[in-house]
Amino acid sequence: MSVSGELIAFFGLALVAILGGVLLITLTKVVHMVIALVFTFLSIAGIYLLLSAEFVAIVQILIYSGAITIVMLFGIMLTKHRENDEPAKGGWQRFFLLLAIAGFAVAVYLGIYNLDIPVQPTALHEENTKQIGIELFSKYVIPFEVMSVLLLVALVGAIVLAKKDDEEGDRS
Amino acid sequence: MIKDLLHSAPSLLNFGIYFGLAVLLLFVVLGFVTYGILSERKIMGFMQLRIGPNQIGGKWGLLQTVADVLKLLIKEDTIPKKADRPLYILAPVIAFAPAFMVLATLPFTDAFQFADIGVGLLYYVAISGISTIGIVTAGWASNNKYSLIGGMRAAAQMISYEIPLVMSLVGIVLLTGSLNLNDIVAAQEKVWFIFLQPIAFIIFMIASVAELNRVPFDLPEAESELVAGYHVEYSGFRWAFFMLSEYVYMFAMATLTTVLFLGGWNSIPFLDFIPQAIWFGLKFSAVFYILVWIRVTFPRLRADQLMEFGWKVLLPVALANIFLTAIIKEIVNLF
Amino acid sequence: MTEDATKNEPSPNQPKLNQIVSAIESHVGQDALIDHYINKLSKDVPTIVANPNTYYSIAKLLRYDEQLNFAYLSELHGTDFETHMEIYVHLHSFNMNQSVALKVKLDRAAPVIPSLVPLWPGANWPECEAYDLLGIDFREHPDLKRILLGDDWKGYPLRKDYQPYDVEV
Amino acid sequence: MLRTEEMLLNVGPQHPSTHGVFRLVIKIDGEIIKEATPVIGYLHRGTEKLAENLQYTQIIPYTDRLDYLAAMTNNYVLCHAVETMMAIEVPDRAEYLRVIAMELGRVASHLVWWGTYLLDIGATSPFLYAFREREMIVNLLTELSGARLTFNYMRVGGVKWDAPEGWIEKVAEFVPYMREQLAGYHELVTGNEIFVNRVKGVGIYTKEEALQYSLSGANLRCTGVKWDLRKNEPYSIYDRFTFDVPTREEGDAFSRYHCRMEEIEESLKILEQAVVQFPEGPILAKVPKIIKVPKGEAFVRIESPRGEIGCYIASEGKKEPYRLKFRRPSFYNLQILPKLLEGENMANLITILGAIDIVLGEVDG
Repeated sequence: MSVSGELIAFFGLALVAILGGVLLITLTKVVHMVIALVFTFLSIAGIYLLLSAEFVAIVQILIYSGAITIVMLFGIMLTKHRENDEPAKGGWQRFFLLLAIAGFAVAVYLGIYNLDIPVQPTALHEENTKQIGIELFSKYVIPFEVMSVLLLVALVGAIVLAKKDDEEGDRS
Repeated sequence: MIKDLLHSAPSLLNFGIYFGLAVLLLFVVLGFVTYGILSERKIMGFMQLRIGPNQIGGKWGLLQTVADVLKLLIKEDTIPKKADRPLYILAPVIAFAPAFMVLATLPFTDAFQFADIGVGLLYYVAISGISTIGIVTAGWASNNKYSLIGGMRAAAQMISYEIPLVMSLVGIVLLTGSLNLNDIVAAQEKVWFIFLQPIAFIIFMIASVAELNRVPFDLPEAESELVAGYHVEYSGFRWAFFMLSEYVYMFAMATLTTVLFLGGWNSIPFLDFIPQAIWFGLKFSAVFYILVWIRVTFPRLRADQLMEFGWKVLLPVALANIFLTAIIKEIVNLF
Repeated sequence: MTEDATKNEPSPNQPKLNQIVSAIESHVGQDALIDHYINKLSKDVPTIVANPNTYYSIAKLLRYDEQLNFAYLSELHGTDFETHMEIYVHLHSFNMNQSVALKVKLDRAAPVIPSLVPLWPGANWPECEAYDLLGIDFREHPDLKRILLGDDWKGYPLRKDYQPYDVEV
Repeated sequence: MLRTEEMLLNVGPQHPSTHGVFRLVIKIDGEIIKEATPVIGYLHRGTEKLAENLQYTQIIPYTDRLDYLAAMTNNYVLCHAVETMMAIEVPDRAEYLRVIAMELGRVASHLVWWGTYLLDIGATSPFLYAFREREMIVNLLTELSGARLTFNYMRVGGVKWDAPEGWIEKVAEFVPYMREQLAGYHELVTGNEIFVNRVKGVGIYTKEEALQYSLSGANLRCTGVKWDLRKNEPYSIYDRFTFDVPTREEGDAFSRYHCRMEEIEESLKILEQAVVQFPEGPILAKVPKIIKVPKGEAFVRIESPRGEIGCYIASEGKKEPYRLKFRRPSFYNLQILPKLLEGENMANLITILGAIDIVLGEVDG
């Protein structure tokens, strides 16, 4: 494997992604965690870009780094929340945790190692968006529509939740 | 040229060329910001019966902004004691970096463009969203109630207005069949989209002013309510970063408007002996002038009215525009 | 002050004063008023001086009586006359198109008087001001505070015997 | 479950939109105001205490500093109180000069209000337009009195100086010019949809509430109470002019805006008539060198741009007043603010506060 700009970029992005993930777990302040998460999202988007999945990359940034994070920040900043009062875990618990993580790592490693996706030549570089569109509206129409129903349910659910809170507020 | 560079093996030379080009763009943009601010102040002065800057750099005040920037750089950098220090430092960077990133895909002429990616249009919207995270972070990290409210407003506003902004452009995408900015410009060789998509243009102008956080949508930094909003606590070069990113976005948004609706570098028929760059500059200046004009004329909206306007007026109209465009396109296709 | 009212020819406002006084005497009591006269110096404004005990009931009558209906409190302030404290209330009735000055004399050592805020919410800050500058205690005032000088100020500056705390100035 | 946090926010004493050193402690839930507590007194200079050791003429400069945007009416109310008690007949020419000065001051004051109010709402340009016209008025008053804001122009029994040569003509020229500009203001702002949306239906109170809270001026007239002391308790020579008292019924910020804008027009009408009627004659009545007010007390009130300004004098017959008290309209008008702000949106805070039109020098006395 020769050293190319792509490789350097990949390692850079991967490093940021992992670092973001690690920071997400280790940081104590919730807002800091969200910012770490943003970096993970962004570098994942960068990796998509390297894979010529322009559209997915952009949507990743638009939806995850943009909208979702901001909604998370919004929620965190406006609501009351208790910081860092997790009880310390016992030694046994920690041991099992490590064991589980190791097991998971082995399983994933084996899974990926043995994975054999039949490679088919695609023209991903050209008109990436158009291809996604065609796939979506020919092969995957039903899942696509079902997904929209799901989102609608979520939307209605959110309204119901917010409304309920309002009424409670009135009573109290 | 740039495309070839991208696919070649990395070498010091390539890196040097890249770096050189980036620096060149940086200076172009900084030059714009310097004189963009000056011209904004001059136009505002003209409209408000004032003279505007006229002391430093001759009677046109040509060095005023340079002096301002120098002053900002040597000003004391204050960090409030109770601020969230790492985020306070990081926030201007998060707000500022995307402002330059969006410039990468914008085509200024058919030769002067850095990256010609397929989803250029979405790229702009997506990347500019990251700046909002910077603004929200700044508002939170300052540990000041005014800046927190400013940050909140910025977030709410950005989410609400990004949607009509993108929706207004779907009409153009339908007509062009591409999200690529070069293709969009090419499609306007005969008729500019401002004539084919007038409704979309109006929605886009309104939503873009809102995305730029300028009057009448400058709620995140409404000085009469929130003193200065999210950057109350910032000073010196950190504050300059926010200001700079604001003007770089203005530069980018004026460019985008030109590219999307005014035919980019395309000339008016029979006048194509004038270089493309000049055509682009003229259209760009017109958009910039309108942005300043809006700022001078209008009072500010209220936060809830802003939200209502975005969701209840702009979004439905934008959706109707998409519908209308699709129908017309199909009818035209029939014949 | 009373001499001015009785001198010279009767004022055009005399009937209105009589009307107010008779209303008070019939509703509040014969001895509700200490004094009443036309103040010639002040554009012939009918002036009534209430007894501290009847002050609030007179004010209430002036406010709610259908004929009188002094709906508008134009001014309320206190004065330290060294022998006594005085509260001056200038009321206006749009019904009668007439103003009236309601005064009450207080004991200077312990100036206490019912608050007028229940009748005219507009009396809120003026009463605070009188409390702040003169130390008059308004009973049942919803939020009596030192409105201008701040809570840590010592003494009441508009009292005639006030010694400035900061001697230098 | 989805409970938001309540915040305590200090608006002021240093805040761009409190129009001076005024502090408002508000409790907000999101952007909704739960409770507002005004804190005043930052500009208290003890005018009334100082006056107890000053002669009447010496007090006049202090009145300039109360409502520094319309100092002429403050000058006048003190002189008027003294003149009422001493029963001084003021010469006609002096009264005309006073009325012209006061009405110019009223226009200037309303112009400042208009400009700063629009500035509060976020429009920057109207401020500069308003100040262009105000500057002309200030120049006129400077020619008359020698000072830009703190005029110290009126004296017991008349005025300090006669109008300079050609001054009356300049005032006459100013009136049509101002009318023209006023039409421009309406074109720029009054019909603007954003502006109308910001102020219409905001900060509403009823006629009864306005009276209960002792509001005056445009704040009272916007609820439909046709009450202007220039008409209802005529003082000076106001009974010689025909003018109207603009009122509105709605009682919101927009109606207050309309009342003030129309008041400018009415003031222009008065100015127009005053310059035509302007008589020859002395400018100062015969008054003793050292003014001694007879023993007794008096309370007079006149119409200032901000409402009813009153002056109470208790005299022992000496050179100095025994007790001097000003009824400062802004102080009374501001009382309704906590009530108006409750449950309002944060952004309306500025709209409501601005519409009351306070001057902190006057609130704090």
